[in-house]
Amino acid sequence: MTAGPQTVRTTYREAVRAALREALQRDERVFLMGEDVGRYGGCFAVSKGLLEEFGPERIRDTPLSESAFVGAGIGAALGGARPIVEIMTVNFSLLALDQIVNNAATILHMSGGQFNIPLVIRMTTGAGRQLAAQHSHSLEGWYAHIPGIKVLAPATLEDARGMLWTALEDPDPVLIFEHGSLYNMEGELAEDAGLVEIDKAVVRRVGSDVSLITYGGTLGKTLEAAEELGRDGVSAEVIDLRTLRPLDTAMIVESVSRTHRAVIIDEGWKSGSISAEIMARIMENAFYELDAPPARVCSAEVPMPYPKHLEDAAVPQVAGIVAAARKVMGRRG
Amino acid sequence: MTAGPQTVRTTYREAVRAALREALQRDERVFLMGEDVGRYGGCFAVSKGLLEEFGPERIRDTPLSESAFVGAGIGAALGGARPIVEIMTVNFSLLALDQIVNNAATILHMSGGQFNIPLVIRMTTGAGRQLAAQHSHSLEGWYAHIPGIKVLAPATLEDARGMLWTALEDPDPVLIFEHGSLYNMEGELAEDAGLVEIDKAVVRRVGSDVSLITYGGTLGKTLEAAEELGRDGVSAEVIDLRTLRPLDTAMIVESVSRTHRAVIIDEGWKSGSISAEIMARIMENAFYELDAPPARVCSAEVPMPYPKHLEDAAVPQVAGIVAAARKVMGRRG
Amino acid sequence: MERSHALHLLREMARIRRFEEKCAELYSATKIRGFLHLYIGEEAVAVGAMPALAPDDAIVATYREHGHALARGVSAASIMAEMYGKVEGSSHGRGGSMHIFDAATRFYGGNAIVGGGLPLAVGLALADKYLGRSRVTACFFGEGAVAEGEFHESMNLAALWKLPVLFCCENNLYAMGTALGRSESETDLCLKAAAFEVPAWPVDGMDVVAVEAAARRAALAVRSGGGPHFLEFRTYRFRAHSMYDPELYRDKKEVEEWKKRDPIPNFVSMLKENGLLKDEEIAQIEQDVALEVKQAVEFAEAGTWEPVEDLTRFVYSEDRRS
Amino acid sequence: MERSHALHLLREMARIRRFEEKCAELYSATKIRGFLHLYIGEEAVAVGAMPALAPDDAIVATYREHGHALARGVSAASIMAEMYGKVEGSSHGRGGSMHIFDAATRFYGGNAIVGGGLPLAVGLALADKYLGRSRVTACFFGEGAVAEGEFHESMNLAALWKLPVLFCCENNLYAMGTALGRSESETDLCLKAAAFEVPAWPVDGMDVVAVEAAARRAALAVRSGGGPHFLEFRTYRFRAHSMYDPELYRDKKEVEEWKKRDPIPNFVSMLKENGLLKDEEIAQIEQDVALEVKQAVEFAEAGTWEPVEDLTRFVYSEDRRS
Ligand SMILES: Cc1ncc(C[n+]2csc(CCOP(=O)(O)OP(=O)(O)O)c2C)c(N)n1
Ligand SMILES: Cc1ncc(C[n+]2csc(CCOP(=O)(O)OP(=O)(O)O)c2C)c(N)n1
Ligand SMILES: [Mg+2]
Ligand SMILES: [Mg+2]
Repeated sequence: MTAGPQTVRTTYREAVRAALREALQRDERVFLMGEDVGRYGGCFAVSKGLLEEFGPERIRDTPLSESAFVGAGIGAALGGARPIVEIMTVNFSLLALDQIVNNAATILHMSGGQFNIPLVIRMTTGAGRQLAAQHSHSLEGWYAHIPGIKVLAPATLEDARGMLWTALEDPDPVLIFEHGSLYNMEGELAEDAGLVEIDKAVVRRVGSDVSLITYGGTLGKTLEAAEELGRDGVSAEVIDLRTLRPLDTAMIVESVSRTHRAVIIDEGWKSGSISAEIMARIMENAFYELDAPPARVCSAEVPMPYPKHLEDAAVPQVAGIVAAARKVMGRRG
Repeated sequence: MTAGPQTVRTTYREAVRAALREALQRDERVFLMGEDVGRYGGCFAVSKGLLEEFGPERIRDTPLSESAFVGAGIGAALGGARPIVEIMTVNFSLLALDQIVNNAATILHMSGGQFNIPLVIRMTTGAGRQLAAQHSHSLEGWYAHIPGIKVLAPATLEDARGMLWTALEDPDPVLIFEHGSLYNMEGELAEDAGLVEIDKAVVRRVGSDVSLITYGGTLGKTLEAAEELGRDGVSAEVIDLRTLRPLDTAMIVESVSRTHRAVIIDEGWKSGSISAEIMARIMENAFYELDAPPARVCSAEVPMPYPKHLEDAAVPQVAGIVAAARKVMGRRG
Repeated sequence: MERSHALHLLREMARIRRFEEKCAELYSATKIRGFLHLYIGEEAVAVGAMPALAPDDAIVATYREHGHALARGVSAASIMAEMYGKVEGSSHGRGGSMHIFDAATRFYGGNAIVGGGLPLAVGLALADKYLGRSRVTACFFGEGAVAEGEFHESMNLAALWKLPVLFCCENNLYAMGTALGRSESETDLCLKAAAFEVPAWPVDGMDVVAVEAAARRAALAVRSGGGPHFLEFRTYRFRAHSMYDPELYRDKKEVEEWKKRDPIPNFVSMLKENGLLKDEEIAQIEQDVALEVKQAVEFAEAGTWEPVEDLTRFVYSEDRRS
Repeated sequence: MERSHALHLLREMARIRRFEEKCAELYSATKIRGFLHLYIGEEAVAVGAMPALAPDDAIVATYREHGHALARGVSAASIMAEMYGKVEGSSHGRGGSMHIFDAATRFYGGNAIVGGGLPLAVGLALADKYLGRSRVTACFFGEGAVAEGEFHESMNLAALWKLPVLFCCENNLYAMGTALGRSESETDLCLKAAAFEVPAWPVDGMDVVAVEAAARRAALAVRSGGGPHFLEFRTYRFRAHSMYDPELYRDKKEVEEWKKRDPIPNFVSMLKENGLLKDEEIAQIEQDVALEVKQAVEFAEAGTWEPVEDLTRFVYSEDRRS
């Protein structure tokens, strides 16, 4: 083993926090705003300690008023600040959707390029903690429909650490979706980890028989599935999309053109999910490369049920991914 | 010509109004509620005259508060009424999205089947009148992502007349999207026109070479394109989806299995549009029937520009549909 | 106050207290999962308000709704089974702690979106008025919801149309970790109601008798066509916001101060001082409640897991006629 | 009042009036398309308010914003070109009548979502306060917006954080066809502000002098750290809501009554009575304004259509550094 950079053991939560801290240190214009980001320490403890370090002007608790404080983030960005707005979870972002779609995503265009909006909005997404129908949405793929915003889904410690700064450097609104089940994920992160590219997908595992395309909360499961397939003699490539808007079509097409088969794994409800868009792009750009129709492993089309066995059944799991890949390979069970 | 039923000359607007009138006459529990549906006569004059006929309890002007009056519609449906809520345009529905997604679409499930919500929400959708970036969305395909609601898109006089009643008979929330450019469409409608099915797509033009799949505001353009293709020796079938959730996958697959080629026409922004879902369903269910990769004709991924020439360029047009179909047929220009 | 009614109030508060203490235990034992928000400390509000409502009135609540459900008459067993995620639960196990629903008692949930229930309540009342029924819809929500636009839109709609809604604001001073003074520029919540010409008054939410008196007065006004009314119940939650909350945002001392105003022992003292309550009665109540809670747990434990094949039920109605 | 300033106010009102009369004509001639909302009748509000603002203050308006843009100093030519959809327009032709933007004068639109601009104004003010700049953000909106949740959320946020926002409510009594009394249970709009402890007062919006006095007083208070202020300008639109509106909802008589309070002739009379205005000056103003409008139309006519190849510009910034 060659001597790589020094690493530290950390969690996804700590990586996001480190990114926030760095951003706050690096640029006076940056502040964090959202419900309970301060005194409470963040509903998922992400911003714990930041209030003490940076004070209430920069770690700003908001009242329960998603539309106004997201809109205020847009206005503050217009006014020269660099706000990071935290929406506790994607579920509550629906209350701010008008501001996101009709202002954040649109003002640059409506103003003929005069007013850009360097705003970062972070939110938690996804199921897996038995929070039932109103607290378990995976809407990041849905958001990716909107021109004018970018949609990021960090799935690794490195991206949790690095995407925020890149997003802050972007002149336009960037939404970052952190899957709630990732916060406790532990691993090694380079001590000097920093800024990462946000406009490229990444191959997380090289393979030659089938491309497993995923992002965010399902990356871990997909890698597990790939291992299992490997033991079975199927060489699965795993692509982490990282950014859902814009999609890195080139990498998808390149991978599928090599493997000739694809499975898309996505925690969104199947109909109208980002996985459908990926299917369409494959169809449009790599149809003649395909040896079999690609498949999708998505969430069941049901508001999330509370009981664990039903929640588990509703969202993509390793076994389902393996089964789908096998089927695409033309294998039984 | 055999003697069909008597017909009357009417417009799409009048057909919707007739449907509203009939619903109000037929069922005391039905009332219409929305901004300016009464005194003003409806922002697109759809409900003109109904206030005089049915009075202010049943034709109920609301304040500008989309979230509350949509939510009140949900509550009123829970309480045994049969409200028809009008949201002026889909653009403003974003303010009510939390109520639609987290309550209307979800309460039946969260209550374990105890409380269904027989609510109809109507709204205008689409571009074409130079209303620019905040008044020209086509989000019906986006809404179709949400389990628990149904999404209808009447494209003909018959459906404008008939879908409302069927929707009112449905025990669950139904969203009806009326494309703004259709209101003035004139044509013949059977005098006894009434209730129509809402769970089936319809073949509007039979063809054998390529399936043109569309709905709502682009049906007319697609039929024109089919005529043009016909003059050119290409026999195009035109499918009107009519209902975007649930999608009539069977009819799509059946048609594509016959024609072996497909073009999907949809006024939504391309990425993550309902056209992507249709691509995916074709891929999943009719891959081996395809002679060429299906194509999509969607809106350009830009907030709607105001000038006519740019708006025209942004949304699907006959020429673009014809060109896409020719390409799918393997023909040049 | 009649003695029997006083005993009823005490019993109801005790039911909620003991039931939720058990819930906390079961959460630690991982029998209950997801979010669990306890009502402990606030029992006087739900218990005092419910007697003002008739059987065909409606209730809309929040994710902190066990107390309301119990006081309304949803059985402890079905609530517990719901928190276990069992088919026998009040929502077929689909909803869990935050989504207790019950058609029999017109209990419309259980809503995990802050402010999300307010428009529903307006609509339920609208249906009543529209259909000519003399019913009241009581809507419970925290003071945190007052900052949400939906609160204002709902107040306005209810007032404009003179709808029979009883707005019951449970001001426990915190929205998660955010103190009222850090979320509202004007902390007198009754002034919010005044901006819509909605009659409003503050009530000591730690005093079940005061709550009941206020709720009866307001419900009567609502029922007799007086339009919506707004009650601010000043109360306090003794426990953390949810089971995840490290409570960094408030002083232990503040909590201790409020515990001195615990609605249950204070009501007990008051009754005793007035000779309305005997020690045996307290013992009896505790014994009954303990049994009820025990049986609720047994019922939940013995409950059934829904088959996975039924996963996509309840997305659309099974009976296709409305 | 200084004579020169009085003349300035008159001239500004006349500019708006004549400009918009021309717009109506051009709409009928199909030169202007989409929605067109005229400000005619309400000119005293924008014209009276603008002198209270400094060059580096910010303005947020609605779809009825030609008057504000003109009074703020956006050129008539660039507004007209915008309505023609030409590249020379204030928003490169992309926005049209409802989306006038201008960086040079810190004019942040033109927003076609009722209430949609309010949170933006709060944010602009937040940036100013956060970055230690002593600037004011003036936010114009109709009384219809007061029913939207965003109004209340924005007022609260601004007041809670003591942000320098001047809320300018243009109460023209109608939101499209909905009279204030049919959209608000409490029609005294200043009471809405009171619910957030925001100082508020009503102003005769047909009197440019009264508007200016109130705006100056409020802007000064805002600028000197007094937090947000709310002004209710009582005004009236003489024309239809938009060019599509058949005006079924109000009496011709009511309109005629209000026209007697037309801010322009009334201001002229007042000035004349006080010997501050000569007939030649009026004539001169009319002549200047006519020329300006004519040149604006010529500019727009001579403008360029954006090439279709540029369709997807302005979705993301062209310069990728923020
Ligand atoms: C719209 C929305 N935003 C945020 C949350 C997260 N959240 C859940 S409870 C809560 C605090 C609510 O406080 P309050 O309304 O006072 O009720 P309490 O919990 O004190 O009973 C928050 C912020 C939510 N559920 N919904
Ligand atoms: C959120 C939203 N809902 C509905 C509309 C449609 N609409 C446009 S203007 C208007 C009336 C607004 O009235 P008001 O705020 O009083 O402003 P005014 O037009 O009188 O200047 C309505 C309902 C809209 N643009 N935005
Ligand atoms: Mg609270
Ligand atoms: Mg108005």
